[in-house]
Amino acid sequence: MLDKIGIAKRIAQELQDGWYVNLGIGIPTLIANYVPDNVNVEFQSENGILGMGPFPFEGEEDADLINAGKQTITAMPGACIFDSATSFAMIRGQHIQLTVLGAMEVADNGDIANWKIPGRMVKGMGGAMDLVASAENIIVAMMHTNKRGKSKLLRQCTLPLTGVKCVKRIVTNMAVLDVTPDGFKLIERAPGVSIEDIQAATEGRLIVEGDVPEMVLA
Amino acid sequence: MLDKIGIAKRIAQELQDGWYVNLGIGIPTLIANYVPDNVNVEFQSENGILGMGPFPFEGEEDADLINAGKQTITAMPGACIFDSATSFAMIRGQHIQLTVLGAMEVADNGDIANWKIPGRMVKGMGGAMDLVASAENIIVAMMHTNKRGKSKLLRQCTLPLTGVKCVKRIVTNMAVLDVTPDGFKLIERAPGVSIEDIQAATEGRLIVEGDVPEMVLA
Amino acid sequence: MNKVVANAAAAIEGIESGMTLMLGGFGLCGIPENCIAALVELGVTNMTCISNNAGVDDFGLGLLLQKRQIKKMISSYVGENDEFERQMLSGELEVDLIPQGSLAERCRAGGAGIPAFFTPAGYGTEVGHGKEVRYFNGKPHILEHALTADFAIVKAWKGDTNGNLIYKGTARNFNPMMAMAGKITIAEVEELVQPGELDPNYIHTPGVFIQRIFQGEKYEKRIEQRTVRTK
Amino acid sequence: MNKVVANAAAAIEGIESGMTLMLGGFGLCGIPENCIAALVELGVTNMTCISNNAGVDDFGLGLLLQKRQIKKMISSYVGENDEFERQMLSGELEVDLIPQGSLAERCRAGGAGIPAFFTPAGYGTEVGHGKEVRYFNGKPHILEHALTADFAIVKAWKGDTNGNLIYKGTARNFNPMMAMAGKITIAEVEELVQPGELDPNYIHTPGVFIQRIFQGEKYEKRIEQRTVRTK
Repeated sequence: MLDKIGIAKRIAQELQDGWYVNLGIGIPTLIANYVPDNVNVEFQSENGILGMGPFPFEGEEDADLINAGKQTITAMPGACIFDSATSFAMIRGQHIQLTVLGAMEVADNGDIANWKIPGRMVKGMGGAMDLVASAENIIVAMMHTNKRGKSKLLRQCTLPLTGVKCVKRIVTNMAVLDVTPDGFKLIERAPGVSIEDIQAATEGRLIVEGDVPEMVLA
Repeated sequence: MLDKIGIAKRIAQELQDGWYVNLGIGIPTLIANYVPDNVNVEFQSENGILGMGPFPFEGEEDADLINAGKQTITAMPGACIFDSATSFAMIRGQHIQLTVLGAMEVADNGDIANWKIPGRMVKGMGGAMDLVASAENIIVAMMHTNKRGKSKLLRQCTLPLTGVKCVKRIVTNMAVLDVTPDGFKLIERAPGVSIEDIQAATEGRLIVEGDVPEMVLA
Repeated sequence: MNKVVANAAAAIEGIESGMTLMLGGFGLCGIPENCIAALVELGVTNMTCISNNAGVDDFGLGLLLQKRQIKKMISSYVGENDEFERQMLSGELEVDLIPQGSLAERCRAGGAGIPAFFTPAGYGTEVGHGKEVRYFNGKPHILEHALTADFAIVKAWKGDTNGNLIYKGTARNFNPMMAMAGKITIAEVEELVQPGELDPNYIHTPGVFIQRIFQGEKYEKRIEQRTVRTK
Repeated sequence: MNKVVANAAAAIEGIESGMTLMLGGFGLCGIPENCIAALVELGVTNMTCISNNAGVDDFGLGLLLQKRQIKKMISSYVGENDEFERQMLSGELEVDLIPQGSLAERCRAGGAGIPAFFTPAGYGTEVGHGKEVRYFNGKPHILEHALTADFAIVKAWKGDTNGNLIYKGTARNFNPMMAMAGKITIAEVEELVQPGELDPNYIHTPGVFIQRIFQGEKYEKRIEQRTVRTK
């Protein structure tokens, strides 16, 4: 079973040299810490910066330099700043190669829900609807089950959708799964997690073919 | 009868303090030389500058600083440069208070034609179609008749249109006329030009009411 | 023509209860602090506020929410504000949640004279309900309309008396689009300079979009999530 | 990832006859001189060129017209080029004339993932023929579609190896929008610098839009209408 850092480390393996990447709030943000050595990627934050660097040293925080999670950040050499319309021009125009975001639910057709629990919680979709509607490559980073132990990988989403048929890959604390026309296809198991464990924790259609390897994390 | 400079001088009287103004190629460009002393206006050139200044001194021309007529220009203090999309955002979004442009024909309903003579001449509309479709205040600067003595103020345009029902006022070498629901209304006569002269040179419906004053040029 | 006004109180003259305002900023970054304080002071009510976020409980637009001055919020994300969530869930506050990119583009469209455009964002979700759907290259899009406001209020780093603005860092965010979309646009700046002091090549918002400008004071620039690393 | 290529010949690798190109510039101001020369050299034909103007007889895109390399031009104004007018009137050259603002917006839309938008420009004229008309606020608008290109070629003043670009003066014009709208976008710059040398706050074109970049040489920067005043 992976912790949040493990999920981030596993997703970091997906990064390809030269990619521009948008990381959502939460687990996705952690991915920036585990980029493989031989891979250069640039991180876009949808509030208006490309080339986000690490957090500032204490005392060097700049209120005018934050990421989409409202955290103080730094800019790498070669960074650039832009307005929100230009930022979403990049996203909508498919100039960003990878989007990683969290979810409350994912359906086995690629639907995703992550912005609203009717009557209980409404934070808003922020940039998520734009991101999932346009990104060619969307990875969801989340726990396999919710706090009450219920599967977050469903046959159909029960919450209001963020986007339809858009998720390509899901990395959870238990597994790596791809969305296929026939449901979630199990790609890798987390260390120590059995196929049966994953089957038990997955409500949506699960495809298990042949030997499913265990993840290898650096 | 006015010459081109006279037309420019007369139109300069229309300028109001604080206006942003787009001047077309030809006679309109001359207007910038005759702005009244107590009036501050900023000139926009649709290729991407606000706050255009006079032509540069010889030897100080900058190939990277031109107006929409491809002429070398200077920038006033407080000028700003922008891209073509932003430039037409200003125009389309009605942030420019006055557009002055030339025409081959104007109809008495405000239609204008100035970009094409089928089979003979096609220069293109440039920014004119955007300007006339959006500007709230459009003045046409032109000669009253063409080189063959034919009226350019018509009942209906014969050439392909640039815009429909958009021209508000016309200043020619002979007169100032407003476009009204009933046709061209004669507002002022050029010095030495009679109402009969104007009637003879105007093919469209012409409304003459009461005494029509002669223009007063500084 | 003089665009310069003395202060926030003078800048917001003419703002009345029931009007629609746009306010720049992302989170608490790049918000017009001086004008928000002046709006609280003015006490206008029943406002419709278009702003990406709603501030936090005790800063930014949260100050107007506390005083019940806002009737409706048009935003993309409001997760940092408990009072907001309370008013929304209780039905006291109308809320129109819009995808962030659509919000930015709709403001730009409003300023640019584009009445409507197609975007894929929100198709198949609540956001797309009742909106025209059209396929382009086999992909569904929805028609979104321009947004404008009676007043837009933006915050810049530097501005000149012509209204030309330069923003600093990610405090730029929604400010440039909202500056375009106000019938009257007010800019508050940290430093107001004379024409010629800003390089024309590096202006972020051309002065043509700005009707009133003033140098603000006592910027708190509160940080929402102070995150640091150790040396 | 390395975006830097040695020169124009290397930059235009993969451009083939029959492709659609976007080329930045307004008149002869801000045109990619090096790449145009390389395209003449390469000898590709049947090109569709999207460019606001078509150069003059012996410079800019006029060079490609002379060699009959262009099948179709998509432009807003072509008044400075006799050879262009001759080829167009004789039917040798297809021409699609587009209002300048619509051209700029359609390129931006292509880069921004907006497949179509409404604009008032061209309603009631040839430009509006066959296009969907819709009224907004009582005013007729036509639906215009996004433009994209196999390759976009832009010219900037300074650029860094990440592809971030800064333009100088009115040489900016169409370059930023076209940079967004190329499947592959090539930037030629007068000065190529290392990341960190350009201030992130004053970048006109973010590097994400640029796939190839090189430092051009021997810029002629011809002036079309040299106008001066006397001291």
